[in-house]
Amino acid sequence: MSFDVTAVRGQFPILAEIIDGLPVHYLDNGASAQTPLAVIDAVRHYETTGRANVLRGVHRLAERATESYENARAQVAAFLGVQPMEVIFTGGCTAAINLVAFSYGSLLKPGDRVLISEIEHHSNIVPWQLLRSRAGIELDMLPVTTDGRIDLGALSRLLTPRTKLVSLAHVSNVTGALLDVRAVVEAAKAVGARVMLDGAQRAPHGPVDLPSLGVDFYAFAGHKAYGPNGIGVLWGRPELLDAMPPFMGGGSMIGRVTLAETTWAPSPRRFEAGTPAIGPAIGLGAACAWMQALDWTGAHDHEMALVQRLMDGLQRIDGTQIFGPASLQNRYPVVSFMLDGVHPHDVAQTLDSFGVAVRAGHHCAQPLMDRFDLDGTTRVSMAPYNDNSDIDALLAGVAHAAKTLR
Amino acid sequence: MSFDVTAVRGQFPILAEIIDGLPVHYLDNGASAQTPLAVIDAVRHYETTGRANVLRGVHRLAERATESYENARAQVAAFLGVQPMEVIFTGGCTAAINLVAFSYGSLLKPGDRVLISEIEHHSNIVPWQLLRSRAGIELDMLPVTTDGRIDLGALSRLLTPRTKLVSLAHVSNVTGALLDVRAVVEAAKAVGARVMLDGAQRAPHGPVDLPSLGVDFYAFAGHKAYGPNGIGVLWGRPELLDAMPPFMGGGSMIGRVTLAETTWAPSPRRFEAGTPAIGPAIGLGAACAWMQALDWTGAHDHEMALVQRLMDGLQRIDGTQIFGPASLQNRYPVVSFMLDGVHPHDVAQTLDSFGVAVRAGHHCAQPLMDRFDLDGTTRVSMAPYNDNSDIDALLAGVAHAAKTLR
Amino acid sequence: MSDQLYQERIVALAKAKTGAGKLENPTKTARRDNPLCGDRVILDVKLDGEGRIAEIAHQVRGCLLCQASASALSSVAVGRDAAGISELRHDAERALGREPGETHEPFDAFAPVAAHKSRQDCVLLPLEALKDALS
Amino acid sequence: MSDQLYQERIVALAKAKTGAGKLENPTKTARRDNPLCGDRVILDVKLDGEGRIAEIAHQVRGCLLCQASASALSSVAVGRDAAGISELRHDAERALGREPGETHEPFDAFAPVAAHKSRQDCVLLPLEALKDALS
Ligand SMILES: Cc1ncc(COP(=O)(O)O)c(C=O)c1O
Ligand SMILES: Cc1ncc(COP(=O)(O)O)c(C=O)c1O
Repeated sequence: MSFDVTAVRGQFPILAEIIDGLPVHYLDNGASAQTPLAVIDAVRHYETTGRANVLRGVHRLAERATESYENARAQVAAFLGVQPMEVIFTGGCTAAINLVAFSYGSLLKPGDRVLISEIEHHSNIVPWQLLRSRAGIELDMLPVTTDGRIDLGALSRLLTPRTKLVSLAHVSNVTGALLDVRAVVEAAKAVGARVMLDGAQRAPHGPVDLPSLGVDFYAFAGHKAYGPNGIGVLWGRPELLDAMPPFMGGGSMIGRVTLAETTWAPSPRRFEAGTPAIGPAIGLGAACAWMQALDWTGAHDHEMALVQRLMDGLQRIDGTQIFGPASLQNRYPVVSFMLDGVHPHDVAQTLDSFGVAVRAGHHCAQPLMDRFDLDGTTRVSMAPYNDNSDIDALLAGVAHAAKTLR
Repeated sequence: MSFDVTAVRGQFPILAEIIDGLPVHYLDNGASAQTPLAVIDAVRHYETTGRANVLRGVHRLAERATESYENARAQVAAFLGVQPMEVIFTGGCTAAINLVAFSYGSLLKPGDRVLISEIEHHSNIVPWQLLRSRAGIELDMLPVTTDGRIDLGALSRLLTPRTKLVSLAHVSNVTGALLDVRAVVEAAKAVGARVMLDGAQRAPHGPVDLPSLGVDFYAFAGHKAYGPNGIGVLWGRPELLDAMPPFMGGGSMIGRVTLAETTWAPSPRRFEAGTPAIGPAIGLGAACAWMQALDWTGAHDHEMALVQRLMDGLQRIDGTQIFGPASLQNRYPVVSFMLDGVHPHDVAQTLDSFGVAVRAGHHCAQPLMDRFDLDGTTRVSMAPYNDNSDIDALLAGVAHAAKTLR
Repeated sequence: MSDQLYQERIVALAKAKTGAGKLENPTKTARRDNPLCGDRVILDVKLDGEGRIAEIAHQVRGCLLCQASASALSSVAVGRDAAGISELRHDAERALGREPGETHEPFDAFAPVAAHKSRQDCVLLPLEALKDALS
Repeated sequence: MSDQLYQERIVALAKAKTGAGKLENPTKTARRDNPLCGDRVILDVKLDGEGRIAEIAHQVRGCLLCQASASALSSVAVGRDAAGISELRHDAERALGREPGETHEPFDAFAPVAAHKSRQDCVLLPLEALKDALS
């Protein structure tokens, strides 16, 4: 039967809140998703029955904590279709990309090139700019098509034998466009470049089959994937990780420390300096397990039906324009739009007074906004727990803004 | 009246657990402290009534989240006696020290020197070794006295005009020794060196009056200070932070991003790239508020009475030896000991069978163990919620190990 | 719907676009960006011999609150020097509930923004830019 | 108290210190560290012409489990080649519950460690060191 959105909603306590007299129409999932009871309870269970530091203790709380932490790694690995020991827990998606920029980046030579795109989130731009000033690498940018997709036609021109890494958004946080990973990997491999995907906006929409994608690194954020804040994931090919120097130094990432020199533990421990984010990792493990138990065929159809309802509704409001793919093919439920004569912040603010949460502005993608000379967009980003009432409340709010603010 | 330990214990649900038929005598607080309901509830409140991304949203959940996050910063600042905008949230204490090693470290020149000590935790050694290989700085080490204190007599010899930073443990995680901060700051200032304290083991024992200490940077970990995992704090003098380049790149830490170049936001945002650990920060804010409400005169006396009871009890067991200060002056409730003929891991394992959680081994201080040619120690680290029954269970366990394992 | 913010006076100020545009040969020009939301204000002023504003024009790339504030500012800036503009700033801060005291035309129109912390910088941005231009 | 781990046989093995010490002119020597706990084993072996162990000695800086394992290993290593030592490794893994199957003297003594995951590496460390020495 069809996807049971009511049952899903029931697992997210915040969706039943009334805030200042208004219901919660949460359509800002691209910024941060809400979190189900399963995740909240998993963290609480750790905090109240098995909290301790991991790896080094012999007492039973430490054994419990270590087991829960490593179990979380296995849950994330299952979600990505990879081996647990290939999964590195980081402080977030941004931290995961920075890890690669610092560690893999330190292996690059002046004149080596990294290829990103104009659609990237600042978190997949600034780390490479910082690497450029540290290491003298060059940064290339794939352009973006007018319907908000990375223009892969430019790949052959911008990929060179000096290109060591291609780092692109798996799904755009502005337009929802899905990358043609196969085309990127094929072209990159032809020049010997590695491929990293920024999966921040893809992971919240169901399991990712990394082996079939053929990429080398994958990063995503816990809080956008129904997990806690303060946790993210970097997956890397083991042979690459093993050849990479550490990023941060501290406890747990060492082999032996002497005053003169220090040897490194194997990955993933090499890259998890200090006490890891044990509780948040356990929460993210639970979130991955929660996602894996969901019917994603149904959820995806449901999400796409919401996108269609949104697009149809916006079209009926004079002066709206969607920035992003018009079709439902190869896209995820992130929709950016502009309302003629009304600034996106004023759209979002009006929507708030209808109980609708969206995001307005540059979405941490200023180069993209500059490229299309946009003041910003209003972004609607959906999750499986959204329903028609959320979209209808949004459309009513946009209509109201159109009527009153211009 | 005297400190009410029962009332304090009642706030920590895990202390009432029975695990495999045994009570929880938790004396591994130096590795990770337990967390009170006030913290658990603060995080849950955020997750279920006000979860959203911070700083950039205009909707009411985002406003709530931003307010809670900035309120947490203010709670931490009050705990340290500083201004909120001087407090940077990091992924942990290790991440905070690495931030300084990368950012402040990038301002150092080959031949500049950093002074640490032999008693440091790996998290305050390895980041400087990594900086040494990146930047060609030199690393100097203050020796340690036989009673487990940093030997400040060596300061005059080891501080040079090339010394740019002195980074030392405020309280040792192995011996509990409290640093004479005044002496360090005075000597460091005389040569123009900055002073950072690793406060990981000091922060769990009550508010810190940073202005009176006169240091330049201060770092501590949330999970050791009754807060969640995945959060730590770096405090820095604003004029130093403002002159420091960013560490990681990503969302929120930028002024303006263009493809060609990027400008930086002022501190603390400059150093908080990406979505911060909002929930964990809120938890740490609650932990700081919880600590600030505690009677620390009473709590400290209580902790020191436990140390005395422990020391007296150990002395009655043949072949025990304490590594660390013998007196209760200028020390905190971390006690390391050895039991002749029994390896620390076997002591700790035996204690576990008495329901007592301690830590055994090198405590991430291998250079210190090497220096004193120790196999490791058994470490008892206390918190205000520990009581006589915890110490007595431990002493019974040590006596049992002494009788059966040698 | 609980639309407290976009009250008629604010919308009217924004639509009035008082002072929108550029000056030829301005004495001073200043630009201010709000990196969080991307709002941008460019302010041109012509000053008389005593540092008082003789002419003012603004280009706002930003939200309605920012436009309304730039309009409000332009409607009362002429004849004021830096101290006079600082008085307006206090008026705005009072309207936003960030300072105690009574507030006056035209900035009293922004009182509804007092309840919306995240939007207050939008109102203040033109004032910041003008302060830069005068300093 | 629920002391399941340090059963008499394990303690006896450790106290026996079978093979403790060094060899003069060993054919091979290997050292293994466990960075997590700091345990360290140095193993000396003399081999005969066919790669079989003729003499063995160990220096253990580590816990009772590691000492007991080194003792147990030394008590049965002589006469075995790499394949024979690998058999002992499987015996140890079986005792620890990490492989199915029956386990034999002397490694069956380690069965109580099956319930203590964090200590199993202590038992395996001498076997790892010996494997290194033979390879
Ligand atoms: C003195 C000291 N410094 C630094 C750390 C590192 O803290 P964390 O592992 O939480 O980053 C610890 C704790 O392990 C410590 O005891
Ligand atoms: C595409 C993309 N990449 C990276 C990030 C950064 O994630 P985080 O801020 O959680 O580190 C985000 C979210 O802000 C994003 O949407």
